[in-house]
Amino acid sequence: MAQEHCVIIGNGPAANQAALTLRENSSDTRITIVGQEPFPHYRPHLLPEYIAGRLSQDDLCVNPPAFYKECGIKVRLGQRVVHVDFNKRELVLDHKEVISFGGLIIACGGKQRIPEHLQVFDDLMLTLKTPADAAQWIEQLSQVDSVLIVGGDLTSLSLTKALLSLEKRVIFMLNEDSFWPVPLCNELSEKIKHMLTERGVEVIKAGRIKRVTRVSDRSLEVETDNKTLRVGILGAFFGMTPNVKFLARSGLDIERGVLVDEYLQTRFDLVYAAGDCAQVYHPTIKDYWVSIGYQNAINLGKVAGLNLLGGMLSVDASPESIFFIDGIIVNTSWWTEF
Amino acid sequence: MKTKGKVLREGVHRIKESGVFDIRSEALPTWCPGCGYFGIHQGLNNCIQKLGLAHHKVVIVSGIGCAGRSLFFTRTYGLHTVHGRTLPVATGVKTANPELTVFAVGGDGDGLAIGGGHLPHVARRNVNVNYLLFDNSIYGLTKGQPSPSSPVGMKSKASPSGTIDKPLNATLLALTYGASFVARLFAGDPDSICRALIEGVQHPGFSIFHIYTSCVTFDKEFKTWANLKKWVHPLPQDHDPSNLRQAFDRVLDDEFSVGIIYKRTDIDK
Amino acid sequence: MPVVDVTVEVCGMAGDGTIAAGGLINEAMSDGGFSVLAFDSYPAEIRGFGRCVTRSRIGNEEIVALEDKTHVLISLNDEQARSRVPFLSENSMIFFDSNPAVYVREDKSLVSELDPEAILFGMPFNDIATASAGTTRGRNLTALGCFAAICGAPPDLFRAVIIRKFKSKGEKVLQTNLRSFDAGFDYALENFSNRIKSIFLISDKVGGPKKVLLSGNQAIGKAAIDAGLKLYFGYPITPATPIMEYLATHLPALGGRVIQMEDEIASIGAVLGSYYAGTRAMTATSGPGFALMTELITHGVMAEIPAVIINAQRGGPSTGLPTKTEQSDLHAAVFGGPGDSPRIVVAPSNVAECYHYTVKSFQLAEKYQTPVILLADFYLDNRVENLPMPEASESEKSGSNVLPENSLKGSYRRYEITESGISPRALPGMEGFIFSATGLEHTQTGVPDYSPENHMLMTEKRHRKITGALGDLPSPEEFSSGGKLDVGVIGWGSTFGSILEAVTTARNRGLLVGGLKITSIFPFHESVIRAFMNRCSEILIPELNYVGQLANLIGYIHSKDVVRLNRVTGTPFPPSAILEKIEYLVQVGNE
Amino acid sequence: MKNKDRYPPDNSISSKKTTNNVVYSTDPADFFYVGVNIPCQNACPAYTNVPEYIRCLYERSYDRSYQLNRIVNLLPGVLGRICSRPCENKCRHGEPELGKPVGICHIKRSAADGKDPDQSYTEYLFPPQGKTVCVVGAGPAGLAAAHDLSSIGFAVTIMEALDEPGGMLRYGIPEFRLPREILKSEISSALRIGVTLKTGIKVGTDVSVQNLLDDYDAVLIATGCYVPRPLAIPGEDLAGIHSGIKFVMQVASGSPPRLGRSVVVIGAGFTAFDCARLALRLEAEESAICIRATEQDLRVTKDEILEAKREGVKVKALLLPQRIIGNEKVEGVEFVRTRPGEVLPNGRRRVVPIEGSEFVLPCDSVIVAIGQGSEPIASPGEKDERGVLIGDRITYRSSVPNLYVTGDFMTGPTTVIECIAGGRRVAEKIAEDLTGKKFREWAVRTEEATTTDRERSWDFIPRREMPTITPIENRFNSIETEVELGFESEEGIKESQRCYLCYLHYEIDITSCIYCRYCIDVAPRDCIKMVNEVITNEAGAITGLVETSNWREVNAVVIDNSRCIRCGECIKVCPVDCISVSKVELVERTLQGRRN
Repeated sequence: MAQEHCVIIGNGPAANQAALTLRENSSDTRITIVGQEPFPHYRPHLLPEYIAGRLSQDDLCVNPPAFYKECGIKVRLGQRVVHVDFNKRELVLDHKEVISFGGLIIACGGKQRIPEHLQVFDDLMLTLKTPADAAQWIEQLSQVDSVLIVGGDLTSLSLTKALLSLEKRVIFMLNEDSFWPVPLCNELSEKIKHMLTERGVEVIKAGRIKRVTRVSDRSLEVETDNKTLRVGILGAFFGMTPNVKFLARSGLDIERGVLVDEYLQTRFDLVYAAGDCAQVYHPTIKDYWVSIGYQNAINLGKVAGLNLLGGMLSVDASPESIFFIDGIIVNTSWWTEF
Repeated sequence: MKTKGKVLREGVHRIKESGVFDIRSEALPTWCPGCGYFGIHQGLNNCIQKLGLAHHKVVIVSGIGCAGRSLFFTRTYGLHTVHGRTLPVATGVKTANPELTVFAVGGDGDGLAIGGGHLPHVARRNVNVNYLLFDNSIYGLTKGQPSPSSPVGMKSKASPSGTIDKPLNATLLALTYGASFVARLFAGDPDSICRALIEGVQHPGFSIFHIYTSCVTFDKEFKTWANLKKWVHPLPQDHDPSNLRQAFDRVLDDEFSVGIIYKRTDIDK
Repeated sequence: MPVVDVTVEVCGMAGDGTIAAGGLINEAMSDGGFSVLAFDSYPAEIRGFGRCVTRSRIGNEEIVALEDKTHVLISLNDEQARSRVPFLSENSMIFFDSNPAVYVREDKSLVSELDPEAILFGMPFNDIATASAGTTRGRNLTALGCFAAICGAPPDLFRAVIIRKFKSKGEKVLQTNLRSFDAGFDYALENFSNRIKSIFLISDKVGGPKKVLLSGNQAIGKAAIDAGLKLYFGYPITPATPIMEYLATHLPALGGRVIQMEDEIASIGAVLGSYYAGTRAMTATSGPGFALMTELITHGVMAEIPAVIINAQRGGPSTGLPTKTEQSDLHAAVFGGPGDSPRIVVAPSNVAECYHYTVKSFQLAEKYQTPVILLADFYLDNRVENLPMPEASESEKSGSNVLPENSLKGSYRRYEITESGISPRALPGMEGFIFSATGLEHTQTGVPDYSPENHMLMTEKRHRKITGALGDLPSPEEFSSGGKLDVGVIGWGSTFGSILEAVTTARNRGLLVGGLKITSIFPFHESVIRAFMNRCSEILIPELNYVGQLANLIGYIHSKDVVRLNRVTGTPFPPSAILEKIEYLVQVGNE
Repeated sequence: MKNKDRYPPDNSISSKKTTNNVVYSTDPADFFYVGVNIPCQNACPAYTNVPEYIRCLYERSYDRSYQLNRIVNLLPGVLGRICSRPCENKCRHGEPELGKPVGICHIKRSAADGKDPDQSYTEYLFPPQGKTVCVVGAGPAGLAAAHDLSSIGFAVTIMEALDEPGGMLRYGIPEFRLPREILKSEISSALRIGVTLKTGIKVGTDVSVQNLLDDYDAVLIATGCYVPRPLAIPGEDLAGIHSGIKFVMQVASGSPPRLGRSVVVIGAGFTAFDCARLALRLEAEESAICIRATEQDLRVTKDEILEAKREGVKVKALLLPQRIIGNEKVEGVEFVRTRPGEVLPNGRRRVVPIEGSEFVLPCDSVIVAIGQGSEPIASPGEKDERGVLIGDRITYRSSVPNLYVTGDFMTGPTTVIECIAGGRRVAEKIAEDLTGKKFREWAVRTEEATTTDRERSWDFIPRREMPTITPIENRFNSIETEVELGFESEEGIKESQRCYLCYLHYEIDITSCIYCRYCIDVAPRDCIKMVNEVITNEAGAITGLVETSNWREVNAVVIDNSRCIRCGECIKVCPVDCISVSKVELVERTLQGRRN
């Protein structure tokens, strides 16, 4: 049944796929995408290339602006949803605008995770998810020549390659037990350590960071329990966590992400979640699954779109091999809490 | 608790049942929030409602200026004429159909400046028109120039070093022109305006209501609400409205006594 | 230096401080060396109702007209600003209050109207202003602070203007405004640092003399003072009141006086009385006031007494649209009043011309002993341009009364019929020249005489006198490549700015088009106009009135019907509408 | 007694009439009003007069602020540290577009920290009633009951089983959250008005309830809940499994058990979080709290969760323990994943286990802190299925005359503030039953007031954060070091400035209003409305305003006090001064023993 107004929160791959699916299957529904970042839908995994200067900001864009006008999809950028009221079926934006919706797809994706004990230093760290982050990297890289990467996840690997191409000194504090999104077995961690050192990256043993202080606008001092380092930039790469804090008051079931059944439906009817922010129970791994990766986001977006229009598709639970970086195959599509 | 829920609800319910506001327009008045004209508007509306005048038998003739806008906010017949010609036009309407209750509404600019020449003649003819002169001593609609009732020394963009002309006193002029019913009122007290208007409407001849009010946007020194509330006081108990000579003395001595100043009772028209 | 040509718009509800904010931008940018053309439109209501919009076009090069498109919109009231969205250009920048007092539904929200390319800058103006200055009164300056930070305009420019404007209002008001502005500036720098767009880097003080920001009204006021005006008699009426207010501030120091009369009839009466006694006097009004003055103006014609009347036209008829622009008083100015009453009517087309033709009006009035009517309009009076401070040369300022020779003492005839029609005029106080001016038809000595011959004689004299003024009146000015033209666009008043913009654009596109500016509306230079018309296959006359009043006046000169383009929208003539008509006419002409 | 801080002049105890026409009312409409309009006080089980004590702190009269708390909450210093802060969830300053709630609890602690240490308080002491009462249990409920009964004039004796008073406060809460000396000084101030305390006497074994009933005119059982609720799953008897309350008591008495490297804590309350944080202070390196539902459903404060995580505690959600694995010592816990069900009326979340999702989480020891039950005491009177004496929730009476129950013993584990409130209410009921006289009642006190010196810019002061020991490692140096360091005095003042003072009531007199809408024009939010009708409930309290923008239907301009942030802008501009301010507080009045 066509909804009079379907709203999609988020502007990532899942959100865009869901919008297209809705449009393909229902020509008269009013569709609105509400994206938090002021940038059109971009490819996050190309950001390191943008930092390395091999790509321009426009190359990151997936669809030209006219595309959305043709499909009759209204896109609202740089506007954050701050609350959703499910009995009134209204959502509130951060500039106090109230939008009523018939159907809703929550596809707001994830945000960079910073462990609690480091949160107090988060203004001294750089992460990488949005073009705005990338612009900050570019600006600071122009003044510094050394970068310390803490934690370690797939983005940090591709960023390290970009930093090396900019002749920056990279120190990598590798977590022994985990390399997001998978727990590390020795063999995989050796392979990563080898790959890094082979490229000239100084890999050091991970300690608990006790304090980070800014010494000058070009250098930071990082104090761990066994050493003190002076670096230009401190990059925090502890993987992603669903960006669903704004739904805390809405009565929606949230654990890490938005808890949905296998049809990606939440507790409220005509309200679905898709992409990195959805958390669905995964019978084979017998645990809750928060999908990551571009392809999964596309699939979940499609499923959510079809189901919102009355379909009953269940999520394809077989994890695909999604990551293949420099001979390291990471065959997973889920991540653990560590 | 001073107003329990019940007390407030009954108060609102009484107002709703009384239909006292049926006479208002649908749209909100466009006066600046805080303007004294709301009080006068309230007084006029309550008077029409209390007298039970049929709305289609009431005509409000108004001139140009903020005061002139009041007819758009009252559901009666209205004639928004050109600047200063309120009284002649009102004379035309009343003479044409004496059945109608005619209110003439205008500001101190409309009534004492450009329209100043007409007041003596309407008074002299004793046309049964009820003339409300909103006196806030400023031109509001043109953003703050001094008016004929502005005090000497009033500073404004049009009089940077202060006005030099002596102000006109509308009440005194009305008495001098022989108006047969003269009242001076204060916008902050809608009930007394309503009572005076009722007497005025029932008065067979011309009645003028010189109403002190405040322009919250452009007059920050002279007729502010604070000052008016300090200066305005009711006429003394022993005031006899039928005694013209006493009315003159009272008006000459004290500019801010409010109430029915003078009312001639020996006319039959 | 990158070419800067940006239109900034502030939109709010009456009472939000929209006009003040627009004025601040104009002065700051003018101090910054940019050329500015700005125009505000606001409702008749004072507070809480109706939409206020200030549009300022800012650029390095000279600016002749306002553009349709808006590049930066500063919304002080979203519900009002919604109506401005259709005028937004591609990736325009929008500043709005991100924490308004009440929640807004989607159909009433500004942001929901915008397309994705719009660059949003939502900042909590109310909160910033209250947190920094304890009140929301300075929120319009907070919005300016945000705008200045994002657009890279140096804050000191704005702070200097704020100090200049609010110093007189007391330290407390000044501090509230300064603090509100700074808080907005800092907030924007802190929260939007990654999206700073430096459009307005200080232009390297585009050469030439220091520019000053003048509105039409101010130019008229200054012109009157420079022309040695001694007495101004006026009555408040939108949009002419600012002229009285300007003179009230500056005239007393020069020994002059501004007297607010009880109405417009009193005002023109006093002006005629003053000029009869030989002292320069002036009054300014708008349509309804001008109508009241008509009888005394024809009295000036009959009694041959000079007078200078500024008619700041506004939407008519009657009370009409007090705060909207229109050119619908031409008929009234040229033909208003009983009898054949020729007078001089001049129409400036921009602020500089407002100055020069006001000065000239005094000379024309004195020399030709006639009321001179200067036809401005709301768009001209209220628009602000920055231009080198206009000055008047000694000759422009000199008195041009034609006084009688001493030889005529004892046998002086006030209304002496002369070859030019100008009779030397004695001033009360001059011994031996006693005469009485009268509105009755009169003989050459001024004695009432209603004989047929005398009336014919004197009427012919009065008309000959005025026609003779053509020599001193500015002749129509042509803007074209000369030679044959497909379309000739004739216009007057403020609309000519838009005509010029449209004609220039058309010529850049290779069209054979030219523009003719008519400044002297009456008497008009028929021969010059006919010459221009004969070179054009089509004549187009765009005017802001419904019937085409200039077309009625001079249309007969053209060999065939002129094409009239009429609008009564209360807003300035958009250049695009004229351009469209030109292209249509050229295309039709080719077929 | 410094007269500047005389015992609050209009406080409940001294019922002297004061000037500027104070009116007391017990009309249900007024109770409904203060319930809606002073949300913090309404959310507090003890009905602490929050705005007044914050205002006193702002005026730097710490003593008066402390005493205002003490009227309804005997242990302000204690509660300023460990209260579950139901008030802050309801604080108006915490509404979505208004920012973060006021730090009400931190301000309470600032009052306690800032007050004159040797300040002596004078409760209003009634003449002796000539009756004796025995209170069993010196926990928060027992202490509060004993103190109030004693002040009403009863001779009170407390029988405490353990060797020090305080109950859960002394034994159930670790020192890093509640230092001992604060507890000691506040308990002594409670008992100083003539309460005799006998420790080390276990009622039911050392002395029987029946004896007490014979010796005393009334007996109150307030022994709280110490019987840990078992998980009731296989393997629960293995070594290395501790109950939460016992673990904390062992640590409190200085002999903590061996925990090994990794600890799993099962439970969702403050005790569970205390155990997990204590484990990291002992020798454990990994400490995880496993909860059945989600983190959103936890009832502990947000600060508690953040501090625990910062110290390294992991919170694992949607896990239901099935079995505990190990031969004689625990080696792991088998959990099953759950799916969240609906939220039950009591606020708890129902969960549905997912079949086939079992997995084992290895660990060295398990702490079970899923709440406690009350310990059955041999006593006459009707008992529930677990043998625990049943008490009536309103009258607190058991089926035996003169035998009363209160606190966690009656209700099962709740919060400290609920226990103190329970203790005060039962004291009232006992006094009324024994003497037939009413000594206290709640009333709504209205007093004409003026707008305060609060400035509008204070509403934008960001919430002050409680300074804590950093870097985190220093917290583990010794087990007693208190983590929260308390506000500097200036910070406390700054935080107190944020309070809107919601006990101020703004009201438009519709008989003199001229509908000029100036107040609406200057209002910072939609708090003043053009109203067609006012809806009240049967008690006569306003429950709704029917708004209209049609000028003909605007019958009144009304201030919606539930939206009003008490900024006072409307009063500044009202042309006809028809807006009045009054202070409308919920206070407790003493009644000089009026016959009811």
